[in-house]
Amino acid sequence: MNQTLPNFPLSILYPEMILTISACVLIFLARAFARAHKHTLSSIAFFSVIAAMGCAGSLWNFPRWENLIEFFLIDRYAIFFKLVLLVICALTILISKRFLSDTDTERGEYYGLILLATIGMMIMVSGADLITIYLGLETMAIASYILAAYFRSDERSSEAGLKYFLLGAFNSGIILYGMALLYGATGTFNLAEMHRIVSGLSGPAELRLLYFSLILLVAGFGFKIAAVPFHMWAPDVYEGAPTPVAAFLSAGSKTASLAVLIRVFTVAFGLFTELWQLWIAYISGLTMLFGNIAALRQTNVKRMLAYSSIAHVGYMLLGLASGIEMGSSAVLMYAFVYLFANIGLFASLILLTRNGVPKESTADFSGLSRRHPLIAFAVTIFLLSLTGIPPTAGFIGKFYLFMAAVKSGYIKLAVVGVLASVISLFYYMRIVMAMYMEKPADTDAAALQPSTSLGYAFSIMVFVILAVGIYPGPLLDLARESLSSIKILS
Amino acid sequence: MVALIPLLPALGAAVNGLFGRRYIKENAHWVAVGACGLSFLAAVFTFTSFLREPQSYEVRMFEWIAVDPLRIELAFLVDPLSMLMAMVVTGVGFLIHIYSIGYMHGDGGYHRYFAYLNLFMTAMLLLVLANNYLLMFLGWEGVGLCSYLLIGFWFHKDSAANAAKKAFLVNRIGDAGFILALFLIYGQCKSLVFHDVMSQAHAFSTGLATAIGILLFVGAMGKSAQIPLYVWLPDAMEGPTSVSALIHAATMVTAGVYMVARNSAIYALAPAALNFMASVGAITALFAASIALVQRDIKKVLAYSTVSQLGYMFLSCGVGAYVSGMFHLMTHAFFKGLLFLGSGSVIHALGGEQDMQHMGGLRKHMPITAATFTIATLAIAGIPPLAGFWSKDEILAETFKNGHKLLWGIGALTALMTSFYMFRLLFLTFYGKSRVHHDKEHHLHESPRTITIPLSILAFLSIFGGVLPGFPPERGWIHGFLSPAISSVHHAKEILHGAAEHGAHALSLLDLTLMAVSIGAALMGLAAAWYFYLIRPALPGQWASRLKSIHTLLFNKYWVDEIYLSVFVRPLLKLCNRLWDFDLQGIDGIVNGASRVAVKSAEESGRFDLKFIDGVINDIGKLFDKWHDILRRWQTGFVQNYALVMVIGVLVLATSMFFIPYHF
Amino acid sequence: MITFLSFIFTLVGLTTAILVVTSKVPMNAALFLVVTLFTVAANYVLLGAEFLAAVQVIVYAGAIMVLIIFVIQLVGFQPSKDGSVQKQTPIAIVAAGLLFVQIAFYTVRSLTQLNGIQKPVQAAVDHTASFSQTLFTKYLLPFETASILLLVAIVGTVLLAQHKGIRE
Amino acid sequence: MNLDTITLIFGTGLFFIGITGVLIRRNAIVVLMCIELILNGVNLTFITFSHIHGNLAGQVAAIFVIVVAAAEAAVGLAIVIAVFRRHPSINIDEFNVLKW
Amino acid sequence: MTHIFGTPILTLLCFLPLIGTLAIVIFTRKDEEKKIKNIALWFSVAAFLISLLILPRFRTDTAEMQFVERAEWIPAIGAEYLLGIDGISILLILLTTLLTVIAVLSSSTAITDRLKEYYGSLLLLETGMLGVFMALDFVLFYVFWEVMLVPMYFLIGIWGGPNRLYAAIKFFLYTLFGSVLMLLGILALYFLNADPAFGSGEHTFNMITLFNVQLPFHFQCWIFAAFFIGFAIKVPVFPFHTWLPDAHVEAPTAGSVILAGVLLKMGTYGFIRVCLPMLPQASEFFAPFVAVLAMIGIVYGALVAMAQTDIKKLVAYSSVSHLGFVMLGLFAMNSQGITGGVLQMINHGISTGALFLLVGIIYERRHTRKIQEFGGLAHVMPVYAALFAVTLFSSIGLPGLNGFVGEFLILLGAFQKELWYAAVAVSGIVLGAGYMLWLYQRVMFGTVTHPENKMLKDCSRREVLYMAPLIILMLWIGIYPKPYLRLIESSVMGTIQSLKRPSAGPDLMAMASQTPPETAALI
Repeated sequence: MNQTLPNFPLSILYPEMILTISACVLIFLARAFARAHKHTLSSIAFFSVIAAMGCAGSLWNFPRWENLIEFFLIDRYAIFFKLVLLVICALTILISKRFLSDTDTERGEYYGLILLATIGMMIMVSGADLITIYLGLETMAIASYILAAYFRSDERSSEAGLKYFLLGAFNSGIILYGMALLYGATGTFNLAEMHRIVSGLSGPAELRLLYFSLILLVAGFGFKIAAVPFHMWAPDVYEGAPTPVAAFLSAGSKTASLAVLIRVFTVAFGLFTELWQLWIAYISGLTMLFGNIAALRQTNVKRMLAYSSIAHVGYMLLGLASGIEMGSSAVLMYAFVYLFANIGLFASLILLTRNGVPKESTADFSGLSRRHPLIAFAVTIFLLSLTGIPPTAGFIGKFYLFMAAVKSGYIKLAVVGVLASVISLFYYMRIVMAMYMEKPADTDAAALQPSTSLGYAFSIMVFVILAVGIYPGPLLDLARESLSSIKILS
Repeated sequence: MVALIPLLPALGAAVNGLFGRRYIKENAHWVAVGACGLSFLAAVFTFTSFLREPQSYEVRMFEWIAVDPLRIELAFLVDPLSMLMAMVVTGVGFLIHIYSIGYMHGDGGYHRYFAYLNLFMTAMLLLVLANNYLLMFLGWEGVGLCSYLLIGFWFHKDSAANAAKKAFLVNRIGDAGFILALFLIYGQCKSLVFHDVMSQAHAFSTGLATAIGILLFVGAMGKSAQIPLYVWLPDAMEGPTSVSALIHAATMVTAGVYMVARNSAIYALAPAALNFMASVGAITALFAASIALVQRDIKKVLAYSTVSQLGYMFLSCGVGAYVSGMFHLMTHAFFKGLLFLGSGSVIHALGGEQDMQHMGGLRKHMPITAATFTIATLAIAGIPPLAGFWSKDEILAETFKNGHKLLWGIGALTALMTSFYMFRLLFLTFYGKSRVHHDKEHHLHESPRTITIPLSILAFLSIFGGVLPGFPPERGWIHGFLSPAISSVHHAKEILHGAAEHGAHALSLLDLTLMAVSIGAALMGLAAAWYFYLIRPALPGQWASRLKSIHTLLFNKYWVDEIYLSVFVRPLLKLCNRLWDFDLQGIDGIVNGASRVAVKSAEESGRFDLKFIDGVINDIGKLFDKWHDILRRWQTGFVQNYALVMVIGVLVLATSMFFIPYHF
Repeated sequence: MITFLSFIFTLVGLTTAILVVTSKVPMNAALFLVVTLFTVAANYVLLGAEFLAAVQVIVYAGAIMVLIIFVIQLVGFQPSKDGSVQKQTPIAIVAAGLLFVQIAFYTVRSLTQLNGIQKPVQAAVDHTASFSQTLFTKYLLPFETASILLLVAIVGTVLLAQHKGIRE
Repeated sequence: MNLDTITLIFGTGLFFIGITGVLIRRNAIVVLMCIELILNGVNLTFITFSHIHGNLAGQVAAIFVIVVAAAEAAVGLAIVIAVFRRHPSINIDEFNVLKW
Repeated sequence: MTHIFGTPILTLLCFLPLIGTLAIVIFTRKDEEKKIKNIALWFSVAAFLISLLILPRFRTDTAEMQFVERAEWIPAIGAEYLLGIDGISILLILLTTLLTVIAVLSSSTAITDRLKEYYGSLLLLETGMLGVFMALDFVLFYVFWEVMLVPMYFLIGIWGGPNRLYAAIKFFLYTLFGSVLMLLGILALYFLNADPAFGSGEHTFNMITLFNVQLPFHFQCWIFAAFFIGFAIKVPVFPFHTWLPDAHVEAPTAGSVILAGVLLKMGTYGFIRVCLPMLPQASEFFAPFVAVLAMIGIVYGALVAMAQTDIKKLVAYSSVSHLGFVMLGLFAMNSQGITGGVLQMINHGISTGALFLLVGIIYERRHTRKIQEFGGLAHVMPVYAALFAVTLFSSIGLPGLNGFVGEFLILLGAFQKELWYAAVAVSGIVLGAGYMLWLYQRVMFGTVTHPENKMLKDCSRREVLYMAPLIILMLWIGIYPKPYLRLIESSVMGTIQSLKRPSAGPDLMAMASQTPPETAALI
């Protein structure tokens, strides 16, 4: 019974390998580069991500490799999310350059950890069996604990790190136990085999076991994407963590966890679909309402963004709850659309911090349109996209989501979602109001000049949001195609 | 040619209105008078050509509103009724235009006055010449607009502005009734052209005809100042006297009578409406005459006399004598116009003084005005040879003959009162001892020729205007001329028995006695006024003190204005304010979430939030605010609370297994 | 015989686990934890996973516990004023207990069906060899991920626990 | 009562004792230890099911769990030390600067 | 469909203002005020000229959509880029372009700071509005509907009066709430149409195919309720009107001209374009309910206007009353009523737009809108008084001016549906005359009480220039409304046809119009 080494072309692992190499270079050789030139660190990281993106792109129509199915999936679904995650990583690097140099804490390890976290996510996303998924999950998690606690001397950052660690570890315990029960019931870790075995099972006891593992996995992944009963950590951690890390967490770890959640639930728990869709529906309703109402009168923008990202997870779960083919493709598209606006807002917070003093209250935005009209315009586009006002991509995302909800009959949920997005208008528009309709506080009247990298980040994000908003055709097809590839497995 | 009649004054109004202020300024009157004169000539020409071959025809201009079944065109109808009215309107109008040159000389808004006057002529002619109800309604409201503009001409006077607004609003109430009648008519016969409506009139049910009749009469009440809606006419004296002459004597107020005459076919089917109209007319006549007895302001007396005379006209229409109503309308236009213009020249001479207490003995200073005024007073009182006698006598005769004995009595009594207050006015202003202020005494002079010429022409018309058309009572020229246009049931009856005793056209005994009674009433009024005001001037003062209560009641116009104010206007304004508060607190309140909640947590309320949050949060409602606070409080900050919530979440999911019926 | 042995180990393990949770002084908690780890390792042996038992003993008991004890010494111990237990203890115990009862009951019941599956014959070959065989062939990729994971942990620990440095 | 049921109960027991420990204890390091307990409980369940199903997948999973546990412990302790350096005591309920 | 000179005229017209916005944003700097104003003026005038170009080629004898332009947009969900106009929307488009030109002209002196953002959002607003009137695809309709919200929000929020923040967010929240419910309605229609039993069976948002969807009654009621709330907030119908006075009082002059002139018509346009043809039985069923609300709106609006002390708020409440008339006309469901309603939309746009401009003129001079601050202006500003008089009489529906034609047709239509509808509505006319004349008297007549009013200068040439087209239109529609009525008539006939279809009604596109094909060219 000597299994042979699984032979597969190395090209499928190129994206991960490139990132690992550059992460190691950054971490261990950082000392040498730091003095040479202050841009090298971030540029190494950025260009390696671009290279990884190129390789991942090339794998788009990779033929299905038979015996590789067991561990590492290279289907359209995984590639789509890998690209999304790499985009997130690139944007995070761009915006953190300014932030780190501003608070003069720029070190190689930071970029290394960001890359390692991205690797973890990519493995997690394309994992075919529970072990790989779990290990990818843990890599991402541990890297984020460290990043959250990055500012050792700042009390809020270390408290955030501690909180995130304790709850994260606790949650990984829960996920593991879920997986253990699942393994107990089916005897294998591979999702495809699991599907086959589960549909074969009949005994009430096994189903009961599966039922409990389903509960525990819902809880575990619920924690990761900060859905309502398990969301408590998100506001504190996002407020405490350094801003680019908060951006990375709110976009990266959420998207990756969501991708895994969809894959595991649609493939492994195919039999229980109506059951977990019902739960997801309730959770999404609660999340949407909680996220929006809690954010109503927040003065600290980071905390408000935390609540708003919770709300957006609610919208995505709405899509997931309303059916597999249309609903989930809506979720894919919404995930892509949501990340740009979210990271954009965090980037605008970074722009406001000057000489290390973090400015996070809505009052700091007052009069921004006079000081810097372009940035004010960009922030308005982000806010409009988050609210879901037409010219922006956010609208297309929400429209497609509500379409899926109405199609699958979740009318009441759609109405809740629609009302929630009206409530969200209020606190998003408060920032726009502060920017355009308030006189600038005279203290920081000097016009701020964003660093070049931040400028690039802003322009990319605005361009994508408007382009997708006006002509969403190609993105919709991309989402549909990538979702259909999951079908082949189950 | 017919189209020219309304078109010319319209052009005059446009020219004066647009270029008046900068270019024409002083000689605006050439444009206005010229336009009105030409229009008069056009009217005369069409009248004479109509007399030659009396065949009524329509002239179509263009299609105004056309929505599938409804087709309304701008078209004019030429028939005896409209021709008579056109002649009266353009004739009297032209005279008043000339009069205005002298009267309004030197006034700031000279061009504006003439522009409005021409606009009024256009609107009145549209009303008169219209061939369908909607065009008539256009003229109807246009005339209301011009009366608003002209009454409020001296708008710096608050009283004038209020009077103008009152006039327009009361007219609007009348017009509301009119337009509802329009809808009823359209609902029934799918067209608003007179010709079609009259031809289908026989098909109306009596109930429908009565409803239309009463609603049309409501419109007429608003326009011709009958009992409930007459309050605006006395206040309309705020405008220039020439305006009062033209609008509130000769033309606008008579529009109601013309409209009733035009709809005689409908009214024929609604005897109830006719009786209602007759009684309202009679009561208004008596009511107004009684008030006029004690008024001191010369123009107020004339205003109430107009209301009273209009009451006469509606009384005659009410009893079916449309022709005599129209005849009285014509004669009334002449002598009432003359009276107003005469009083205008008196006021002009006395530098704006209108109170009769400060007049008297003006005969010496203003011989022509005095003479013409005396002729007009004789005419209105109903002294035989003059115009007033023929038309009023005919009305009283017709009322008696058609069996309305009580109304005839009221009419006779009113005739007595009319002659009394008219001669009172005459003697107080022109005869007797002069009570004019000494400083005004010395520059009392006769008015310029532009004023006296129209006065004398009108005086001539007052004398011969009654005799020529109406000599043999009920069978005069005017009856022959108008009868084809008035198709009424009574009329048909007349032709029947008229043909029988066609030969003996001598006056029957009954006619003679009725004539004697009306002449007697007029002379008695004259004698009483002579005795009261010339022989024993102190007597009126004693009677007034003895009959204190009646005098004050009459003098304060039965407090009608005050009643209206307290019953309608004030409560309406109070309602408005309460509705507005309801709007602010009520609906907004519900949406805002009850009262304006102060922001609870102090450290949250930065400058920005308090001002802003306080307002907008109320919009989303206090509900979300309350929920927000609860949910926010859940984030206690303790890690282990979060972990506990997670475990409880899992527990809830696990126990939900028992509730959800799943096939385990 | 084996079941009796595992029964004893389970008893000992559970009691020491409870003691870990309830002991006031962290040092005692650490020592009780070591004992629990040993009983678990013993059970591994009984279940036929000798290699794992060894790994458990060496890595867990050896490395991790030593690290924890070292940190306890470093941090020292100040008993907080209102006892070592949170206010929410009763609710926590009830919730965890309920969940435990449910899951334990159903997992044990499901065991009866599972046993029905006929087990592949247990080859007498050395367990460690076959284990390492599968680990390095079939599960190669997870192994590589684990290495990345450890890399992250090392870098992170160094970064955070450094004394001087980033921003004082 | 055969071997598997006993070990299974032992594993589940350890898991839930660990959970209660995390919820209850005030001292950060004790919480860390409880997390180790949870992971041990999971490991035991893995091994039991691997023994029942007779394939080695469970054991491989167990070894990876141990790796993860080690990594977590290291990072956890590093964070605790970083927190301790700024704040004298390591009782968790004294850390609630970030709230509402 | 025919294109003029081969170019897609509607797309050009719709996106020309957008190009103007971009030109302003890119090619001008903040301080080149003259240049910004010129660009804005030229682009709006160009848009107006193009919209005039459409008129002569517009065939008035058919109810079908004309100048239809189709292009692929989101094939995945069946949304396509579909533009087209018919009798109802052509007049509204002309009104939009005209009012925007006037708004640009009128705000050259009123607005002094941040010119770029101002003219940019004004032109963007125009694109939004034109888009809504032209869109024949529901997704496109909804996109333009919301695109229009953002610039209006900025117009009120940045250049508004003291309490602008509250008014701006209130406006945005109300309208968004309405439009979001409308979205659910659209989706419901989309999926019900996809089911072959009711509609054409294909997944499409194309309004024309959706015209023929026959839904069972209870579906229709639910969808009607969703659309009703969405459009009623916009109209605004009685209970949802509280945002209008705040938005008007706080908006800058040009903002409230466009808000009153065009934005309010979105609601009524929605009713006649969506509710009547697609949900006939539900509209029939809810007609009395809506008519009662409209009548309450008429009387309530007039009464509350009577109690106002701020001119702009008075005009705002008068708009509530006027639009109550339009709603009454639309739900009278006969040719006179609906034609009157559509024409009254245009009239209201003209007269209320003119009123706001006039209020703007005196606000620019005295910076206050309180009525008691004025008095006797007729002496000081005679031309202004004359313009105010004409506008005022047009708005209270004096025959001979535009207000009357619309109101008469509406009342006639309402009367035929239910006798007492017209009776209550007529009281609205009387009350309307009441508060307007009272306003005119308190502002214009009487002696000049306040010293500041003494040396107010009369309307400048520019002000008369941008008031003139409105006054001319008032007279033209009042005296010779035939060309306008002919434009509207055939489309209204089409709507009534689709209203009557009980079950399998004829397909609107292929229907040969019964009305005699008058080939006579326009005037």
